[in-house]
Amino acid sequence: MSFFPYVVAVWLFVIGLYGIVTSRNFVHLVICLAVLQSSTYVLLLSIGYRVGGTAPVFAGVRVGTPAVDPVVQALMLTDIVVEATVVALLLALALQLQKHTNTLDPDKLKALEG
Amino acid sequence: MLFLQFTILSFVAVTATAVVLTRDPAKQAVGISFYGLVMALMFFIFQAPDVALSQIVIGAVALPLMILLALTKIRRHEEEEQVRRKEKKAA
Amino acid sequence: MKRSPRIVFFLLSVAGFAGVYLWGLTGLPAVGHYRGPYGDVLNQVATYERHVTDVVTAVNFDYRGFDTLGEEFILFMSVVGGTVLLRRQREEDKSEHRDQNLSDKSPERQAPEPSDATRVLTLALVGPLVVFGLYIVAHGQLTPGGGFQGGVVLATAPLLVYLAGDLKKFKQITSHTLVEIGEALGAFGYLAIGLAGLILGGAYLRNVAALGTTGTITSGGTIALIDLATGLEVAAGFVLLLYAFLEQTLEIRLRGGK
Amino acid sequence: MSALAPLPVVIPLSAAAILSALNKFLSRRWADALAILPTIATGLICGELLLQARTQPVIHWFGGWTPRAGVALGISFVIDPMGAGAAVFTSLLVLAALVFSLHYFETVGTLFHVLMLGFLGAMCGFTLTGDLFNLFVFFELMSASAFALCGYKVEEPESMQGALNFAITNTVGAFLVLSGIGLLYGRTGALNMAQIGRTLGGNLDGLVITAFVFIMAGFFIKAAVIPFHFWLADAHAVAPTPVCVLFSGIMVELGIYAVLRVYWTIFDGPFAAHRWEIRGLLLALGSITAVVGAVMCFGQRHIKRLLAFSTISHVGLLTIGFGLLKASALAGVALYVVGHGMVKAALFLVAGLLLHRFSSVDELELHGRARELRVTSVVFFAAALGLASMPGFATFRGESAMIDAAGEIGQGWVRAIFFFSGLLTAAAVLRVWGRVFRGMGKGEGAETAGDKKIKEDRETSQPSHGIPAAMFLPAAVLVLLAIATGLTPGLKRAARTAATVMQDRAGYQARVLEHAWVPVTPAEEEHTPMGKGVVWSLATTAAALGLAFLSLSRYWPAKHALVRPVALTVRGLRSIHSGHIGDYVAFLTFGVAAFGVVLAALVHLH
Repeated sequence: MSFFPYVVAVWLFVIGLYGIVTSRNFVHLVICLAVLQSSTYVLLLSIGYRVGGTAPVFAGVRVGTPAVDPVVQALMLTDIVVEATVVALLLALALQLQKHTNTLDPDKLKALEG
Repeated sequence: MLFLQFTILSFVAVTATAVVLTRDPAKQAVGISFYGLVMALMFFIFQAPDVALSQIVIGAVALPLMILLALTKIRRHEEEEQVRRKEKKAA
Repeated sequence: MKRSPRIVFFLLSVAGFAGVYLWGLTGLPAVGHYRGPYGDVLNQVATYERHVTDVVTAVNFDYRGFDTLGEEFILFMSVVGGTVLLRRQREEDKSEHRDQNLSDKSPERQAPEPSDATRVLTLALVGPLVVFGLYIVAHGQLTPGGGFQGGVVLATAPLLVYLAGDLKKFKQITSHTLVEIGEALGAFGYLAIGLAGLILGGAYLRNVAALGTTGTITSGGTIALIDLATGLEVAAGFVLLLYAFLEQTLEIRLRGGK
Repeated sequence: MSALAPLPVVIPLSAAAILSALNKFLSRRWADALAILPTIATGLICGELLLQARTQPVIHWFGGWTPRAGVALGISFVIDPMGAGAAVFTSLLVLAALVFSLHYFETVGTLFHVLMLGFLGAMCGFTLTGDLFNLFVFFELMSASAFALCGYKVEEPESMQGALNFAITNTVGAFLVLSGIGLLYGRTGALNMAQIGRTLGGNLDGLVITAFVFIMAGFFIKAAVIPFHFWLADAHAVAPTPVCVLFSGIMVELGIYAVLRVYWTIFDGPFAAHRWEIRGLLLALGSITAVVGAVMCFGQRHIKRLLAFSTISHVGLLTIGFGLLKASALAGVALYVVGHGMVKAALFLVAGLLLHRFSSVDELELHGRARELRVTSVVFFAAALGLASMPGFATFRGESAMIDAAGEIGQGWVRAIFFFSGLLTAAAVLRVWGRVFRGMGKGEGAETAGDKKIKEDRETSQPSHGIPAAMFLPAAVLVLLAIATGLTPGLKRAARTAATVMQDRAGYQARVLEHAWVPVTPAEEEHTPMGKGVVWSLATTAAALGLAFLSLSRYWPAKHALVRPVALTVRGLRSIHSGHIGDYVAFLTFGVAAFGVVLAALVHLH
């Protein structure tokens, strides 16, 4: 268990990259990017975790009770917003691309070669 | 608890792989919504309720919604394109 | 590159990448043994210093509040960017004119009419959803949640109206200009609260409001205020973002080629 | 604690929020004013901060959370001369871009201005922050604005593809950076750069190497160092001209800035015993980037794309400057960034002018058409000489500082790289000048350059016959400024002082964590003989002129047997730049893996 979450983080990064490289559709690619991003969630989450620690919310829990790290959680909140916004922008771009070229397949786009 | 954590992490890895390997974006949108829920559950189990809440509203609702809306538009545009092509052929 | 050489090249590279990453991770303490000190210090002091019970909210809106300010503006810029990227183009505007002659009931313009039961049920859900969203926003400093999470919940309420098939109502409650102003107000509010700290307290985002009693809804000083500003910004921002996509599917219809 | 410190971020972002609220009610002129005035204010405040930072870096703790017992509770801005200087320069370029776009995009209301202001605020925050995660946040804010700005021309499919490639590669880069930050946080429990540096001390192990590789690679993607550079040419070819000015003039260079900042605050300690390996790697990366960028640059006919590849080449030179790991070289990097940013911005602005006037940025199509633009021609020619680092330009000062520093540590060979890069990039630009402004060589149908042609629509609403002053002035002023900064006495010394402050890790930590007063020691006056550098530089310029004219003359050996290997190599290089996002990400993965494996091997062997 002590190393397993890290392995999952690496796996999510790798599988996300694989999806991006092999993608035949920009919408699919954007979703793979979201999966890749979840790698950073798992990494941050496991870094700040503490066995037996409570959530860093001290409503009804005395201050001083062992708790998990609140900082990584704040970082993850930022990270989630980043995810949503990046996906929104990329989808908007993909949508316009399809409008003009009638395709979303990177293999079929030749405009920017060389 | 340990077992629970192990299970949810394995589940995250498997779901992610399935989402990536699904090549049809429409099915993927459903997949990513489910993946969002699994991630939220993971956050909850790892004592991060704040993050879990964000993940539910973003990962399981807002994101799939945007993807579905984009896909609807794309599909409609494709259909129109086909109609146009047929019309051209007919003419 | 052709498809298969690309995949082979990638697989070789990614093996190296994974190796490097795993090697790096072996240097971390085992999972479950967070060593601090940053988080531990904050867990100790935040409740006393800021009269809040949810330390994550304190980190978000105070100790690392400047990060969150940046984060708000990432959302803000994406909304602006999304609006720009999905804006109507010239030829679409023309087709829009032509479309106005068609009735709103033309089959291609609307999703199938929802049944009365669906309509009543979805509309009935709007009220609880709004209350729930506001609750999450208002209790950010006490329990999990806050302006961000509550804001997104609030943003989904108008969507329910849309799902209920009430397009007119949907448009009424999402008056574009008003929502835009609301979003800007939320973003600017955050900046202004920070400025108040700079002018009155000498440091940007320093708390200058009364801290209140820990555990009550008015506690936390500026944290509660920033929380509200964030809620406004996020709710309006997501409405605009979803609206930009919705508009694409609803109204813009390319009728070129004729 | 200076109350001015947060303002370079707060002013532009406030202006952005206000502009977006008033979007529907403001006339275009008011919107212009509401964008330009805050930009000027931001620049002035950054200038004042620069003056303050000359004696002691300015530190501002947000929320008033000063560190306790060496543990930083909040986020700090740590404004040293280098950071403040970068922020001043950013404001200047944004101002130039905004003035240029007074005649741009008549139809789209004020949202363009909002995005530009967001971009400005993000870049200022990026240069001033002392917190690693905050750096990431501003990195993302910069990206969010930049993606939308890049895809601004939604009518063009190329534009969408270029923006997608840009956005996807840079987002992957951001996650690499974030993973690196995660690793460092797991080890040190800190996000403040000073505190991370202190906690790490001199310990070097797998975690530090991986974190280093991830963070470097992430920022190298932004800086477009090979093999992470693919997005840059695509994005530049399609982005609106004022946006290109910012991309090439400062955003890419900020990638290098981030790498420098992180290296000197965090990684210099652990790698202190391995400087030799770091140096070797960076010099190799920089040289490859400089050479390949230059070769690709010479082979383009789309003017914006040509300038984009020239930027890649010059980023390679900056990477070399960083890799020398010396204060005098770092000072050279700073001067070079300023000089290059100005002349490159001027070149892009002239390209935008051509697009405005003739609806094309294709070198062959424009053949001889700009003959009557005499003054513009002079500006373009002067900027091209600046690109060749002719004495008198700031680029020359930067280049000679870097080359001198290399000579001192026995790496004099880098002069050859500088020569090659300057030769090819300047020759390419001079070739464009000769063809477009003087009507030399052949026009459409000739096979001199590549056969690539990207359609580009006008960016302005109506064709015009004169050239508006607002479009011409920024370019002219920037070229003059590049010469002025090249001639101002004492600037080199100031840059060396700034470089020393940036490299002083112990001083940085004491100032940030202990609130200690560590005064800045100004660098000594330096009297290096200029003779050799001047000769070399003049030779580069002359050779570039010669090559340009040769390529325009009928003696250009386009089909000679001897040049066939060269042509083959170039064709090979061009085929790698496929515009395919899958290729780009595959190369990116390869780059990270290779960087990591090679560095690990080198460190272990030593």
